[in-house]
Amino acid sequence: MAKPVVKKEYTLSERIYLWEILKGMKLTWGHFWFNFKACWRPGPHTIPTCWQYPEDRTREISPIFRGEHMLQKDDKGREMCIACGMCAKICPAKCITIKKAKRKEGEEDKYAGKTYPAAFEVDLLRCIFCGFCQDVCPKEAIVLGQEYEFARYTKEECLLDKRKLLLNYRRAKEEGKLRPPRKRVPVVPAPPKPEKAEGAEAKEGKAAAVGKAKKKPVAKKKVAEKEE
Amino acid sequence: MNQNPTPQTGHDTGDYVTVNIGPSHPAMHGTLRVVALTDGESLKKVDPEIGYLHRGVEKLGESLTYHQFIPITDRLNYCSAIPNNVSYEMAVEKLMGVEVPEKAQLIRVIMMELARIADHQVCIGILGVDLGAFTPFFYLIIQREEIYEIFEWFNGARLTNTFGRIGGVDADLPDDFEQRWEELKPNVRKANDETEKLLTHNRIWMDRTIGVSAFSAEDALNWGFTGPCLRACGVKRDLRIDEPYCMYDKFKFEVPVGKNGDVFDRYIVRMIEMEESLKIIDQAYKLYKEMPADAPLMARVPKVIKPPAGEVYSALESPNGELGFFVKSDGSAKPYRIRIRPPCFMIYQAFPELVEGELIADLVACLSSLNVIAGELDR
Amino acid sequence: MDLKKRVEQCLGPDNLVVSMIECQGDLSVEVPKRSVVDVMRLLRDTPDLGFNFLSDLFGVDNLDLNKPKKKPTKKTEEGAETEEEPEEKGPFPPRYEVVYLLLCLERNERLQVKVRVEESDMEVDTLTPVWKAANWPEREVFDMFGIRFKGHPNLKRLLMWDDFPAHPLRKDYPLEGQGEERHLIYDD
Amino acid sequence: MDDWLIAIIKVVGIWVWVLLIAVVMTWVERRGAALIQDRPGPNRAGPFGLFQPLADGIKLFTKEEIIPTNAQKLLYIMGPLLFSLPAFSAYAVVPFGDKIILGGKEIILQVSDVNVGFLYILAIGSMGVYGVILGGWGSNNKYSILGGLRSTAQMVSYEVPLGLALLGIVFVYGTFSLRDISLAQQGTFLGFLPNWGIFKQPLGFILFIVAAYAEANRVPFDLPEAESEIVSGYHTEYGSMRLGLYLFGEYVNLVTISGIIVALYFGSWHMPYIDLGAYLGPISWGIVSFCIFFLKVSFFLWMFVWVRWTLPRFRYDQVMGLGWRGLIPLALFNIFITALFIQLTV
Repeated sequence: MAKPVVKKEYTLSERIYLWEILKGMKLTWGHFWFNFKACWRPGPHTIPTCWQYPEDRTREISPIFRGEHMLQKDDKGREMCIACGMCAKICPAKCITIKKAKRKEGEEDKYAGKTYPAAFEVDLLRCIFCGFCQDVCPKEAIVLGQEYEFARYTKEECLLDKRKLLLNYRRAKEEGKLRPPRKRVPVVPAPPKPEKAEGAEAKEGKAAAVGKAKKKPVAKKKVAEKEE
Repeated sequence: MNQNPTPQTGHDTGDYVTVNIGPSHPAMHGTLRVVALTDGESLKKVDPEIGYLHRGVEKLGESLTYHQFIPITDRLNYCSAIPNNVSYEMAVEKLMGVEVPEKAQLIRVIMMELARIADHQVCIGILGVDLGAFTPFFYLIIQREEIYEIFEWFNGARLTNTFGRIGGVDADLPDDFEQRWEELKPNVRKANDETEKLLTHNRIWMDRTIGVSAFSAEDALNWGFTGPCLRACGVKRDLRIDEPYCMYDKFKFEVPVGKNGDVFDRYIVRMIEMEESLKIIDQAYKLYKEMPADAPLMARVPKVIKPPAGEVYSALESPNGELGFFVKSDGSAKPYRIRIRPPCFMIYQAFPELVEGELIADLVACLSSLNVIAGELDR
Repeated sequence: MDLKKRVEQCLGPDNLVVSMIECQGDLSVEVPKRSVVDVMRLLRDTPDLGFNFLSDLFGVDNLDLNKPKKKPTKKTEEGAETEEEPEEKGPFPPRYEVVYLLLCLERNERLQVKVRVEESDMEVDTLTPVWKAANWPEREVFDMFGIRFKGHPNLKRLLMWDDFPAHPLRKDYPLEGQGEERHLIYDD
Repeated sequence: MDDWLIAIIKVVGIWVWVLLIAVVMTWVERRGAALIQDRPGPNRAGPFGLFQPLADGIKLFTKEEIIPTNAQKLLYIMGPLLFSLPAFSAYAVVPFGDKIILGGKEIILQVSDVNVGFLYILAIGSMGVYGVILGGWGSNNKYSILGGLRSTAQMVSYEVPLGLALLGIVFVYGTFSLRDISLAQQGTFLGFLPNWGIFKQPLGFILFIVAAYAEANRVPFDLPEAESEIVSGYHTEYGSMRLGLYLFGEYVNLVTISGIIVALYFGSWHMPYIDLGAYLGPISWGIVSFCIFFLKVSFFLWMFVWVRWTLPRFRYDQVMGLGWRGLIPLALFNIFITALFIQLTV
């Protein structure tokens, strides 16, 4: 097939190779010289753009980094998880397994809720670190921490059981790397009074299908009001 | 995939040699395969094979709930996960008829444009590497890291962002976003400038790219090209302007258009698009700052998303082109059918036509300039 | 003029419209299978439609939709929905459908064109003479659903390997496979 | 001291020295590339990663030698040898210093002062292509063959402009011997310029350096091993020390070419404007001239690295076009101008 090739006109400086080549070499020399000077600085983090990873851990990790999981305890040292199973349900990779147990008498200082997980397993080999579990958790019990070194020797070690999850929490607490409390995302406010019946209906578990038709214009209006 | 690809005429015995390029070949990025019938260096017949990264994403979507599919979309175009997420979310929102709050839309715009810059940086960097110029790759990739840093501080992940939720976004911009952005902007510009200095006017680069795998506008439309590859052919088509979504109609930006549709034009179009993206983010952030701090970020959506039965198609301008999601619902909590319209699927099928008759070196250049990402190609 | 009316005007006289559905602003037209190429030509060349860009082409398996739903207990109160559905389900028995997404670049209008395919006659005319872009999507539909395209220049599997026994996007193909042989067998 | 003993010492000495430079070059290349690209590069083995070549050498030596099943064994084994031997022997006629007087005996710092040095270099240099093509052919790999073919075409083509560019120098200095040319570059030219080849043959110098880059298969002419196109070109199938021989041979070639450039165009061991030889004793001048020579050589070695990490790669047909349509006419023009100039001035 005929291919339309419009020849671009080369300027003189482009036509003789050397001029642009020399300009490029000047640029690379600039980088070389800058980094060459930086090389002589002591310490592992010499070149500003590169972290020498195992030695140089000065790069700041975001406090909300989605790293290794942990199970949080509340300020009284009680486990917060109530084994509701929301995280296991929402997990797209199905990597969480929970066994629910009822809190017995005299265990109030150990578990915060009336139920607690007898077993809580997170399969790191399956996890895709989407963070849905911590989003959905009603008690902010399971969170993803800042730990990002996942190399293990055996497959068994990749299975985080409850003990390891709590250990992760303890370590994070000692290192001061706890995740900050979750910020609630502001949601478009509920429809005003006259529409209450509709809202209540929707709350009763009605499918979004019906709610949407009426909710949508309201939501829009609400946003518009906010703007004003 | 076929296991015995193209035992074509003159199979190694006559004048022609069949060269199997990929899937483990430096220029094929481990996931593509091209069986080429060559006459010396020139390509007589080219047969691209895909499917090496086929993970059954569409099938997987049918077994997950609407929310659970968001992380899966990260893995489509892994160079820029955010437009994938947003495109999918937009499709479901359209199906449900949900209106996303404006502030959430602005955050989406900011993040998507950042992802666009990152994607173009990778594309141009790889194009340079495949044409033998290693250095610009590093200058660009360093800035991409900084962009990833912003992503990390936004919602905790660098590459597979799982950005946003159906009905809005899951987090507000971090407090230090402005500072990071002001730091990033000149650096991105500088990296682009340096790339331009090293490549654009260098005659070796021009010889390698100008006129290579040129494509006419009619052909491009016929083959279903979208995105930078179509614009390089001279068609001014950008979903951000033609079918505005996410408040894109409020921003002023140029859509660069090439002339020949060759590798050079694709490269230049991407270069200019990065600059335009920077401008869009500036405008979007200005609008964002004007919003009240507690403006809603999520529309009211039920916890269990059950869109009404129906089917919609919604597309947006991803860095590669039109990325569309067709979602068909039967009223249950799981999508009935999700079809992903990946931009480079349509582009890559024209690959034989683009490169046949040219040299092996041009095949590599053409492939890189198309920015074929196997994740969304094979799904 | 409304897109729906224009499409009707264009295709109506020749009885080319089987049904039309609008969902959230997306118009979809179902056309008879045997005249799909003619319809596409018409849609492309009629001046006030001008759908000159094939955006996508894919298949859908309606197996589960054809099944009687277990809804009676749950969804009866959803009056509006249940009434709508039978309408859509009227012509359902054809199990597969091939969906063409068309786009008019001048007016930025989109149109879904559907073709129903019965299990007994899994062959659709290819669209490659109209749009070259139909090439790989048709191969993919063949690969994933087993729908053959008559006249396709190179109809072989695209994503799966050649001797893969099933068509994986069919609804009766389980998510974890049907116990096919592993493609790679290492003997220790 | 006997002449043969001196000759052996010189041969072994310069062989070890060139090998050492080649080894260090592998480090310089990577480290330089890294610094140009804003990253530190190899910095684990020893101070500044200086022992990295050593580690690489140990690795290459201890790796298993694999001969592909369908390879032509003889050619496959001969390939690296044929490539590295000419590379090592080409340095024989390149000087590495002025002369040194030990025990009343004048020792010239050159392995052998052949009076047809140019011809020797061109002849030996063109031998290297056999190593590449035989290695590429013997591997029984399509990429290797493509690489070998590319390399052959390229090296054969660029030998012509290389030779023609050298002719200009021969016209100017009237000799084939590299040592005589080096000696002739002392003093100044037109009163203010050093009497160097580059100032007498500027066009010739550019032609020569371009052709030399192509001969050495370096960027922007590294098509024979264009990584992104034909995997690794002619040494795709090579491993262990056979690969090592190819790589070392390449770096030795770089040293030789830099040596030739310095000897012909950059005033050899002469400093500009100052005649150090007049101030220093015979022994110290020998050492100093050696140092000056290799300082200049190292600059050109660095140029190879520097250019490599700045430029993209040519395409096959463009390389051929540049060689036959660009460099050869220019080289002929250069010869014509030089001849005219000499005719007019003498």
